[in-house]
Parts: sequence; C-alpha cells; structure tokens
Amino acid sequence: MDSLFLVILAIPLLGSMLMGLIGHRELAPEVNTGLSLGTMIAVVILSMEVLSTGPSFAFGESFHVDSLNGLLITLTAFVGLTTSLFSRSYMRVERDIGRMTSVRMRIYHSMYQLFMFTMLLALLTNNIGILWVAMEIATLAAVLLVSIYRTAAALEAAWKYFILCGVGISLALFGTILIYLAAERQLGGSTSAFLWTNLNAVKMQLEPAIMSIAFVFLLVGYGTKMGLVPLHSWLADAHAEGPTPVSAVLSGLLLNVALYTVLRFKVLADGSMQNGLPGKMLVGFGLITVLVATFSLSRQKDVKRMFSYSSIEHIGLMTFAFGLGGPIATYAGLLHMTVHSLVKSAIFFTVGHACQKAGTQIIADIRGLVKVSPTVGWGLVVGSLAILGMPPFGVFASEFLIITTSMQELPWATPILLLGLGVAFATIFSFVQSMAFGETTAKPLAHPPALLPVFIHLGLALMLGLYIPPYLNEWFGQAVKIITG
Amino acid sequence: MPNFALQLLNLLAAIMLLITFAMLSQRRPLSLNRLFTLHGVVLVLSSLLVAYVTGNSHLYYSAGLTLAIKVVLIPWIIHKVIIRLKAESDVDTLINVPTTMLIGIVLVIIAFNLAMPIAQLSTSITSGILGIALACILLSFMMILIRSKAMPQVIGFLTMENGLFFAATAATSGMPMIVELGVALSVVGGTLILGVFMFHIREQYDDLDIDHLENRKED
Amino acid sequence: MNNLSSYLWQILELILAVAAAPLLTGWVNQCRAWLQNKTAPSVFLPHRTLHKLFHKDSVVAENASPLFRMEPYIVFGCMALACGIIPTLSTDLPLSPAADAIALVGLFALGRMFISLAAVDIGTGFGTMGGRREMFIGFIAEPALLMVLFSSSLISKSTLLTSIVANLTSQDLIIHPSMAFAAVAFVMVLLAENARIPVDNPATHLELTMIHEALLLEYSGRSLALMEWAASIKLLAYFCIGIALFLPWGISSVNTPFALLLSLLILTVKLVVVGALLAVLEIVSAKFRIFRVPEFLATAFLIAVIGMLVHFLLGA
Amino acid sequence: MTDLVSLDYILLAVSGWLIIGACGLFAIKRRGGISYVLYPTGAAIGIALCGLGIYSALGGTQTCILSIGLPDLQFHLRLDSLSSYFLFVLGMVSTGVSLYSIGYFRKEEETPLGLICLEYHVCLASMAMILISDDAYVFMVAWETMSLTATFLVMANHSDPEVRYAGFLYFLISHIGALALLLCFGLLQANTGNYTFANMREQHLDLLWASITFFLAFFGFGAKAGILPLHIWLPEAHPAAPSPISALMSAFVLKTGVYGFLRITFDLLQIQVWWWGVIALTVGLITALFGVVLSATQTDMKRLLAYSSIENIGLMFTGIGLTIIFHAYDMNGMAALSLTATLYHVASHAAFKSLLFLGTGAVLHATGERNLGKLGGLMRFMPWTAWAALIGVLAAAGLPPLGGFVSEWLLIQSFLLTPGLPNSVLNMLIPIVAGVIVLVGAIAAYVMVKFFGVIFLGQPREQKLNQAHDANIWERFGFGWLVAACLMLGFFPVQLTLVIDRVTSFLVGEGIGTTVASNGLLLLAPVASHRASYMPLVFVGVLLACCLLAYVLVRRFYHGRLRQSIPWACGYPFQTSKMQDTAEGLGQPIRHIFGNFFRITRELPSEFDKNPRYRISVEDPFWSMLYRPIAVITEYASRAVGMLQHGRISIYLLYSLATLMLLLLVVT
Repeated sequence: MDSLFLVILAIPLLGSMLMGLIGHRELAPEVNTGLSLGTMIAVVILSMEVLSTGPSFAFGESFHVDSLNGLLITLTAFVGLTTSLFSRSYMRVERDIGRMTSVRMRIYHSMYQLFMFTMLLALLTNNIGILWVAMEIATLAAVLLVSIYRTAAALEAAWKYFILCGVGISLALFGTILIYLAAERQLGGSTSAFLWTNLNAVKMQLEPAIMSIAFVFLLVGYGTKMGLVPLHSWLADAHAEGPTPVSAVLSGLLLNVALYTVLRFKVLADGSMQNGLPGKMLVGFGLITVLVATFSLSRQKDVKRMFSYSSIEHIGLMTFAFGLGGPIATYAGLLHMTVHSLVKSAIFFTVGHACQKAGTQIIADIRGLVKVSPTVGWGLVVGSLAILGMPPFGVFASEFLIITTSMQELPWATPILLLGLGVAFATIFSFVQSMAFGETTAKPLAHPPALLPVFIHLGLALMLGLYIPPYLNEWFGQAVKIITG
Repeated sequence: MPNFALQLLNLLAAIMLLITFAMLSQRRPLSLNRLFTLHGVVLVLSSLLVAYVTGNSHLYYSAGLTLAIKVVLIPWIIHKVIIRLKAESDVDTLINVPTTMLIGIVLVIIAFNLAMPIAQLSTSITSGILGIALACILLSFMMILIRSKAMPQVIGFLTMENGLFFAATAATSGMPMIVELGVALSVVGGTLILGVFMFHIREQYDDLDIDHLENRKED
Repeated sequence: MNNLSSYLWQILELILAVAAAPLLTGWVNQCRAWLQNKTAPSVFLPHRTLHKLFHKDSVVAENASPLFRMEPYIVFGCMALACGIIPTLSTDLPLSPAADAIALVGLFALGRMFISLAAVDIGTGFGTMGGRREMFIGFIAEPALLMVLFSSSLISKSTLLTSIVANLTSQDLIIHPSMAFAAVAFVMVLLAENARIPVDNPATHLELTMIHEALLLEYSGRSLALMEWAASIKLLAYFCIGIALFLPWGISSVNTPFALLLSLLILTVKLVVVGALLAVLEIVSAKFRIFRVPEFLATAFLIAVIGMLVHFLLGA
Repeated sequence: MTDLVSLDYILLAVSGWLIIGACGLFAIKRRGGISYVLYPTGAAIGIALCGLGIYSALGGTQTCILSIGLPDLQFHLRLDSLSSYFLFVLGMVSTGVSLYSIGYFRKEEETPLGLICLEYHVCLASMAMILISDDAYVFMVAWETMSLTATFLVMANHSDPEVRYAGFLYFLISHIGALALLLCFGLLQANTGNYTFANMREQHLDLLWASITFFLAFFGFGAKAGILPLHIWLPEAHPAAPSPISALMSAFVLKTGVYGFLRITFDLLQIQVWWWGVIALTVGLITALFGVVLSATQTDMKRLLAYSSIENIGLMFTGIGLTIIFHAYDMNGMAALSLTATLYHVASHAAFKSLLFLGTGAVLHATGERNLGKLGGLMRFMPWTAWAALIGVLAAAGLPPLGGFVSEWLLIQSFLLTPGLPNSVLNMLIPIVAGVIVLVGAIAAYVMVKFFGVIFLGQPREQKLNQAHDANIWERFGFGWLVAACLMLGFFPVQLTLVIDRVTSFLVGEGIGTTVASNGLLLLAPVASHRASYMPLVFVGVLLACCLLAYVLVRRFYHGRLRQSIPWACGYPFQTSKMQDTAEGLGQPIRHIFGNFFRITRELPSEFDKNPRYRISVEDPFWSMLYRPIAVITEYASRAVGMLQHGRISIYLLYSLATLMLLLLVVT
C-alpha cells in the first residue's frame, strides 16, 4: 500500500522537477502526458483496491484513502491526463504564435505537475495540517500558471488570486489551529490531533463552541478557493487570463478539492455541533452563489470568463446540495461534482481551440465554429447544453435529484434555484449559439485540435445521465455514507 | 506554568499587538519592514518562552526556523526589493490613520470576545493570548485592505502569517513539527514568488501602485 | 320508414325546390317593382333569364384555372343539397340526418368559400374585392346564424331541422319569447347572406359597392346561369329555414300525396307573404356603407344572444 | 418475455428511428443514401407506428421497466389508450413528412443532410418516448431531447440571424416551460420521493396544491403548445425552419403539449375543479381568437400558418377546459363528447396543418419566396401542390366534408349540451363561447381563402413565378398520404370515434362509442340520432351527385362551346397583376374590426412623395406588453450584480472580512 501511495505522489513531484529541466523540449508535452498517465494508472489501481478492500492507511496514519477521496483522486488523475492530452496541441499552437517562450514552457509543465501533486496530496493526506500546506502550495502553483503570459491582465489576475486566496487560506489555517485546540483534550497535543480519522472518531466530544468558530474560519478560508459568493472575486479573472488547460484544471479539479476539504470539515463540525448549522451555512452560500453567478453571466464579453462564472454557479449548486444533506442530495452533489468536472473541462478544451481559431477570447468576435470546424463547434454546443442541464447528460440527472430533493427539504429555495438555472440557460445558450453558428472568418489551425478528450468527457457525461453502472453507484453510495456519517 | 512566565508571555503578546498597531499606522515601507522584523523577533521570543516553559523540544526548532525565515530572510528580501524598486516613498492609506485606529480597536474588541470562550475551554496555558493572536490577524487583514501599494500589502500578508504562528505556538503550545515546516516552507515560497511578482508589476507599470491592478471588472 | 317511397318523395321535393326557386326571386322583384310604382316584370323573368343565359356562349378568362370552371357546378350542388336537407314540405326526409343545422351552415360556408376562391382566381381588382367582402360578411354572419339556431335548438333540444320542426309542430302553440329575438336576428342574417339591401344591392353594378355581382363578374353564359340559379336556390333555402324555425306549422310529418299537397299550398302562401315582406323591407331601408355591415351583423348576433339569455331567464 | 407485446414493438420503432439517425450521422454527406434509404425506412416505421397505435389503443394497458436511468429511478414505460392514440397521430404525420422529406432534402441546406436526418429521427424517437414514458425522469429526458432536436432543426439554416434568434427563442421558452414541469412533477409526487407516474396516481393532493400543480402544468405544456402569452416563439420558429420541420412541429410537437396536459390533468391529478376548466377554456378561447385574427393579417405564408396553429391549439384547450368543467360536475358523458372533439381535432389538425406546411415548402423551393406579396397564380405552374393545398385549406377552414369540420362540429355539439350544467352562469355564458368558436372557424375560412387565393390563384405578382416547377414525385407522395389522411378523417369519423372512445373512457370514465356505434357506421350521432347527426359519406355522395347531375344536364342542354378571352373586369383596360388585392388588402377588414388586437404601424406617403409607398406592419402586442419588460428587469438585475465585481482588491477583501464577521456573529 505504502509503495502505491508513494508512486502516486512521487510521479508528479519528481515529474515537476524533471519538467523544470526539460519542459521546453519538443517532446515535453508527450512526457507530460506520460507522467499523467502513470499517475492515472497508479490511482486506478489504488481506487480498485479501495473498492475491493475498503478504506486503508499508509505511512502510519498520515495518508488515508476511502471511497470519497478515492473517487476524487480518480477524477483528478483522469481529468489531469485528458487535460495534458489537450494541452499538447494547445500549447504547441501557443508557442507558435509566440505567447509561450521556452522558459514559460518549462514553468508551465513543471507547475502543471506540481499542481497535480498538490491536489493529490490534499486529497490523500489524513493530516489537516498537511492538507492546508497542500492547498497553499496549490495556490502558489496556480498563481504561477495564471500569470504565465505576463500580460498586464494576467499579472493583475494572478495578484488578486494570490492576495485573496492567500488571506483566505491564512484564515483557514487559523481554523485548523482552532480545531487542533479543540482536539487537544481528547487526542493530546501531538500529531494525532491533526489526523482527520482520529478527529472523525471523536467528533462527538469536540467542543461545539470552538468547532463552530473553527468551521466559520475554515469555510471562509477554503470557500475563497471554492469561489463561493462573495469570496469569488478572483475566480473569473484567474480563469480568463491563464492558459486554457489551466482554466480547465482550475474549474474541473481545484474547485472540487476545495469543496472536498470543506466537506471533510463539515463532517466534523456536524458531528460536534449537532444543530445542522453548517448545513444551513452551505445552503445559504449555495443559493447566493447560484443567483449572483447566473446574473453575472449575461454581462460577460470574454468567453472563458463567462464559463468560469458558470463554474461558480455549479459550485453553488453542489454546495447547496451538500448543505441539504441527506443521502439523495449528497449523492446528487457527488454526481454533480463528477459530471461538472468532466463537462466543464471538456468545454474549456473546445473553448481553447475556438479561441485559438478565432484569435480572440471575445465572444462577439467568435463566429460560425460549426462551419470552420464542425467537431469543435458541435463539441462546444453539446458541452454547453450538457452543462446547462439538458438531458440526457449527467448534469441533468444530478440537477433533477437536487431540485426534487430541495422541493421536499426546502420548498422555498426551489424557485430561486430554478430562476438561476433559467437565467443561466438563456444567457449561456445565446452566447454559445452566436459563437457556434452563423458566418465565420476563423482559419484552421497548424496543429490538429485534440478532440479525443472532449468526446471522452462528454461521452462519460452522457452515460452518467442515462445509466449509472452498479459498481459506480456502489462507490457513490459508500462516499455518501462517509459524508452523511 | 509559573505565573511569572505567563505574565511575560502576556507582555510579549501585548508588545506584538502594539507593533501591529504601529504597522497599521506606518506609512514608510522601509520602517514598515523594520517593524515587521521586530514583529518576528517578538514571535521568536514568545515561542522560545513557550518552549522553555513547556519543555516542548521541537518548539526550539520552530523558534530557530522562525528566526531564520521571519527575522532574517524575508525582511532582507523585502528590503532588497524595496531598494531595487525604489519604493521607499510614503504610501498613503485609503482611510486616514485615526479612523484606521478606531476600526482597529473595534476589531480587537471583537477578537477578544471571540477568543474568550475558546480560551476558557482550552486546556493549554493561555487565556488572552489567543485573543491577541486573532487581533493581530484581523489587524493585518485590515492592513492589507487599506493599503494602496503592493509592498505594504505583502508585508501585511506576512504579518498575518506571524499572527497565525503566534496563535499556533503560544496558544496551542506548538503544532506538530511537520506542519510548521510545511507552513514555513509555503511562506518562503510565497514571499519569493511575490518578490518576482513585484518586478513584473514594475515592468508593466513603472510603480507598484495597486490602482493599476483594478482593470479586470464587470463594466 | 326509410322505404323506397320516402326516397322518391325526397327527390321529388328536391327537384321541385330547385326548379321553383327562381319563382321566389321573381316574386320578390315583382313586389319591389310594385312598391316602387314600376311596371313589374313577370314572375317568370328569372326563368327566362336562365334560359337565355344557357343558350349563350360562355366566355372564360384565359388565365382561369380549372377551379374557376368547376366552381358553378359545385356551388349549385351545395345549394341543391341544402334544399334536400331543409324540410320544405315534410319532415320525413331520408336525407335530413345527413346534416343538421350546423352542417347546413357548413354547407353554405363551403359554397361561399368556392365562390370567393373563384372570384379571386381571375386576379382582377374587382373579383378579389368581391371575394374578400363575401368572406368578410360571411364570417360575421355565421356566428349570428348559429346563435339563432342555438336558441331554437335549446327549445327543442336538437340541431336537426326536421326534429326541430317536428318538435315545434307536435306541441301545442307556446309563445317562445326567445324565438322573437331569434327571428329578428335571422332576418338580418338572411338579408346579409343573400346580398339584399341594406347589405348589398342585387340590382346595382356600381363596382365599388357591389359584393354579389363582383363575384359573378367574370362568369357568363351557362356558368353565370348556374350561379344565378344557385343564388335564388339559396334565397329559397334561407326562407325555408326561417319558416321551419319560426312558423313550422303546416309542414307535414308524413309523405302522403294529400298531406304534401296541403303543405305545398301552405308553404306557397307563406313564401308569398314572406317574399312580399322582404320586398317591403328592402324598399324602406337604404343600403349601408360596407363598414356599417359588421355593426349590422354584430347587432344581429347580440339580438340572438339576448334571445338565448331570455330563454334562460324565463326558465324555459 | 417470449412473445412481443405492442409496447416492445413501439420500443423497436423508437430504436429503429434512433438507428436511422445514427446512420444519417455516419453517412453524413451521402445524399443518395440518406434520401433513398433512410427517410423511406423512417416512413415505413411511421406507417407501422400508425397501425400499432390503433391496435394498441383498442388493446389493453402495458407497462415495462428498462434497466437504465437513475439507479433508484429506472425508465418506466407504459402504453395506454391515450398514448396509443397520440402514437397513431405521430405515425400518421411522420409518415407523410418523411415521404416528403425524401424529395425535399436534396439541395444542401446549411446543416449537412446527415445531421438533419439525425436530428429529425431523434426528434421523432423522443416524441414517441414522451408518449410512452411512465415516470418523471424519462419524461423530462425525452421532453428536453425533443425540444433540443427541434431547436437544431429550426436552426438548420443558421447563417441568417433571424433563424438563430427564432431557435433561441423557441428553446428558451420551452426550457422555461420544462422547469415549470419539473416543479409540477415535484408537487405531484407529494413528498413520497417516488417519481413514477404510478405513484403520482396514488397521491391525493389537497385543493391548493392540486391547483398549483395544475397551473404549473398549464404553464409548462402551454409553453410548448403555444398558449397565450407563451405563443411568442411559434410565429418566429415556424417560418425559420425548413418546411418539413415546420410541418412536424406544427403537427405534432405542439400536440405533445396537449398530450402532457391531458395526461396530468385527467390521469395523474385525482381531482378536477370546475374553475380550472373555466380558466383553461377562457385562455384557450382567447388564444384561438387572437391566433386566427393575427394570422389573417400576416403577409408571410408560414407565419400565417403558424398563427393558425396557435388558433387550433387554442380550440383544443377550449375543448379540454370544457371537458374539465363537465368532468368536475361528473357529467362524464358530455365530458367524453368534448374530449372526443378535442382529440379528433388533434388528429385532423395534425393532418391538414402538416399538409399545408409541406405545400409552402414546395412553393418555397419553386419560387424562393415566403412573402405573399410576391406570389400568386401558382396553380397553373404547380397543380399538384395546389390541389393538395386546396384539400388542406378546406379542412383547415373547418368545412364539410373534411376532417376539420367533424371536430368543430363535435365541439359545438358539446357546447350545445351545456344547458345541463348545474351552474346557471356557465349555462348562459358557454353557448356564447360556442358563438365565438364559430366566429373563429369562420375567420379561419377567411384566412384560408387569403392563403390559397394569394398564393395559388390570381395572376403571378412577379415575373419569375412563371418558371415555378411543381413538387417532385416524392413530395407528391407526401402530399398524397396526408391528403388521404384528411379525407379519411372527414369521411369515416365513426371509426375514429370508436378508437377515441377508449381514450375518453380511460380519462373521464365514459365514451360516446356505444351511442355512435348503435347508429351504424355511416351516421355520426354523438348523443342520440334525433338530437344531432351527420353522415359525411351520404353528404359527399349527394353533393357529388348533384354536381355531376348539374354538369351532365348542362352539357346535354347545351353545345359545349366556350370562348377564351382576356378578363373582362368591368371593361376597365390596363389592369396589371399589381392591381390585385394584396395580402395586406385581404387583412384590411380584420385590421378594421379587431384593430385593438395588435400594434399597427402605418407608413402613409405624403402627397409630395416622389415614389410613394404605403406600408403597414402589424406587430404582436405581447412583445411590448410582456417580454420587453421582463428583458429589461433581467438586464437591470444583472447590472446590479455586476456592481459587486468592482475591480478593487480592497473591496474584495472587505467582502471576505464582512462575510467572516457575519458568520462569526451567526455562530456565537
């Protein structure tokens, strides 16, 4: 077991160092893909074992994998792999048009691997301190990735990202310290007071007064990274200004990881507070997030910015779902997490190619994609429809469950959600339609677009909408048990 | 824990709070940096004291680490950057100083009220310390919030880290070593990146004025 | 009772109605002439006209479509069928269940539709104008007519003219106030539908005011004859509907020669009287501007509605 | 199971359509294959479905569960008389449209033919799925898939911004409707958490929630069917789409709304309240009148037909409303009658409206014109299209002896029966409603005269029309099928009524089948033979006999000499084709009478005008009344939200600080 963990974490870590040296070579993208593939394989093996033998520890108790983070590491590794596939052609084009120098290529590839490493670390570690460190380093890596073009806009975005998330994460650290304070009495003042499994074991005895304050700090802290309104201000900029693969992983993975972190702490807080307050907070955040995000959509001019707002909206939905609690809503939340990662990253892939074709990110200047390259165009259209909750894609399944559950738990919240969904639908579809259809001036690209990832993702999303395989269902079920306790 | 040591720790905490207030009102980057160094020194002292009192050996390492990073390395980097970028000139705050002070006091009160219940419940040595730590955090938050230049924001950010460290060491009598290592590491990394950043910002617009960084918005 | 004889009688009545229809037109014109102190033409003038027309060449516009050629026969057929459905002499008609009052309205509408289409077909300004006005009057007249039928069918719980008649004749004489309203409305509709003054002037050829004439503008010879004939059959049909609804007494319920002869006499008397009344009505009223017509017919509709409400209020 | 029941056959048909679609995608550029293999197969499936529908409507109810879908909510399917009847209509329409499409989709549209083939067949399949779905999830999936494919079909020629706009509008409104439906299902399952229709049938909602559910359904399905004021997409989408698609949408996509409304009102909801019926009836009536009046003023032939579809949908909802009223007072016999009328109208409208749209398609291909002002006299150049359209026009005008008349006749009969109602106010009002319905029918006839007269009769208004070519052979097959449908529906009402009888007895517990059957297969007497009756075949027979007799006699009387000459036209010389009545002219009386139904903008030339032009445009009032305000409000809201994103990092930090403080306040 230990070796497997070691492999999973070592490949990206060493990979990032390696890439720091050779990241500018001609074959670097392929190496990058290879590394991600290696990680993927190891992760799949690991999660298979988890599925068969149940939760397990490594290196003492400092690493821990159960079906919840097993699910997420699989997702992370998978999307990481497909994104690296996508970035092969994308980054080559970027270099041809001179936006990427060889130095930047090195930074990009190395940071990409580091980013994957930190996320896997954050998911796998059992130590909430290490979890914090991982998130911090993830922030740093992401900052470098976002600022990689060195344009004014990119710098500003990265700066805001750094300051806001830095401050946020410091608050999270304070929250972590508070939890440590609370746990000291039961677990003694040693590393053991930092281990989530131990905390989970004693969560009933943890002091509610401390835990509530701690949870607030953690929620605000990690919530900033999740992009909950009103802590979301950095997100749109960061997504819009970085390279598209980065936007894909930020949207598809980092948000999930942050949400995962909050969930872990919610479990603890619920256990100690016993008054469902954390759930209520999440519901509140979720609703506000959905509303604000959807209403922000219509004023966007930059396509990546627009889709990042849609990510905010979906994070809001998931938060809402997890806030509702209960097996069905949680199941829906997890499903939504999975499908959203798949679909949203697919969308960013197509958007990336579209922007390169049109030579701009301004929606108004992108036209007639289905004519110049049908696959990209239809990929974008289908992806957006999927993200808008059109059946038979998985997003619809999860939204169906969320809405119907909320209709039982919180009837008054449902119309708000539907309003949000309606507005989002109107806006995004009109934008996408104007981009995909109509006459065009775009030109074909030097490197063939990598559309395999897009269709793999969309295909999976489609499958999840029509048919959820039993073992996956089982997997989700175990994860739900962990969250609902 | 001997009463005397406790008073000493409280004293250090108070000094820390004082320094934070001073930083809040300080306009000149270089002296801000000096104050930050001082802040670090107090932090080191306090963790040494806690280490001595609790006999918690790894706190000595952490104190050494803090000394190395927060008192020597980072201030040096910042100083270099300031000199290199000729950013010594005064930095005007968005809100005038007296108001800032008033808000600061309010924050302190809030912090204490928040910390009171926790401190009572906590088994560890301290009562007011946690409150002061929280106050430092909120104050430095405030500092980032009201500064219009990049450099003071960075310093404010680091001060916040100090506050957290103080909370970690003094209030909980030391977190596990590994965590502290990680935290310290990330702080260094952050500072380095920020240093690099400064130059880029400087390249873009020939000063470190944050106003330049306000163009990405919904119009 | 659907034995062979009833079929024969049916056919007989039909032929009789079709053949005698122009007489009614002639009679009405004669009365008009008298009332205007003119020397009246003979009652048989319409017959002569038809005869004359049948012996003329028919001139057809070169751009006429087959529809235009077919149309006179279709219209004639419609009107003839109408005569077959309406209980003119007896209520024992095998054809009557084929269409109740509503279907009858539909039948007239069918005829009207074809007339208008044919008028539009040649593509002259007047033709299209006529077609337009015809449909336009039609769509306001139909609801009014239906309201009339409603209020009578409310009484006899049926939309079959035969059973309405049977119902009204069987029960001893009751005054139905609603029927008074209905009668007034019906007369107004009749005027509109048959292109009489005040809605249209059958005697004028002043292009801008004509409706009925504008429809026939392009027809000549046999086609024109058929159209005119159909028009007079339509007039007769409407008279018979009115009689069936409002003074049904005397329409026999069996097909014995004597009864039929009797009812034929009674019918003739009724027609003579009603025709004269129509003439009077036309003399005393002046023609409307075309856009007064909707108001006129709307009034008819409202009167019929009021009649129905009266029926409800008086709790029949 | 060993032997296939008809539900399985229908699933086979559905999957057949899906497979055809997939093939279309793979053979994306092979025109021949798509035209001569895929569409004919689709048509064959349509015919099969048509028969299956009839067969299974007379058969019993069947259910099955597919092991796909959500883990705890798999696909439940159910085939009962209601769905069978609609399947029959779907089969009927799709056959005609598919046959026509063989000939229509020849020249490359902007969307590749294969893609159109895919979307078209997936649309058909999803509609079939809607009809047999038996739980909320599969229903919603099929429902949205239908809207989706329909949207893309509408946007087939997407280079035109108007087309894109139309597609967007359609998709948006139907999606909003779908959200309402989601809520509606959520209420129907009454917190049992079980979304199968079977469970919903078990639930008994109290009056308040039942009413909310009902109106949500009314909204949701009305949005799809084009009920006022949600009709706004319809006159945009129909002209934008390729004609077979407009035909399909008008003929069946709208009907799915009717189906769903019936399904929820009479099947899933356990109670009906009379004032629901009153509201449905009122809205339906207004819709009908509004639709027909606006269609009379249109100058684009497909817009005209679109508004006429709105009218017919309005009539259907009127019928449903009346049914609800009767059912609420459990006068089920009459409820059955009005429901029969409604369902009959569903079929006949499907037949004639698709026929008319296909006709416009042929005209469009021949002339490239949609504007009535540039057409005319086409009967001479395209006789096949013209005669087919004539049948459609007569049916649409609700004239005997065609299908449109039967349904209107039945509807009016059911209105005549209202005096039985225990509610005296309704007794007095509803006959007047019948009057309005007749008015609508009569104006519809007017509209049809305008439609047929301006397109096919008169003289060509443009020079190029003289080169117009007639529909090709396959398109004629399409016409033929639908013409046959119109005639059948007109001539054999009794037989179809016997099928509908099963549906009504399933929905309202009674049927008029027995009464009808008791009078033999020629006489349609819905209540009793002495109250009202209609014998279409006799009617037609005698009518034809009279015509022929007249024809023969006239010819016998008279030498068949006939002279051709220029039109007489009261002897006025120089009458050009421009002097014919235009579409605007034909709209004029309507504009005169119903002036306050729409926003009219006139352009009258001044007397010093060099080249004077008279222009008049009629706009749908609901834009300015309803939709623009909504748009403005949304815009305002989003601007307000935009203010949050201020750009100042300090402000952002302030947000986090405030949030932190607020939450701390909450927890302590």
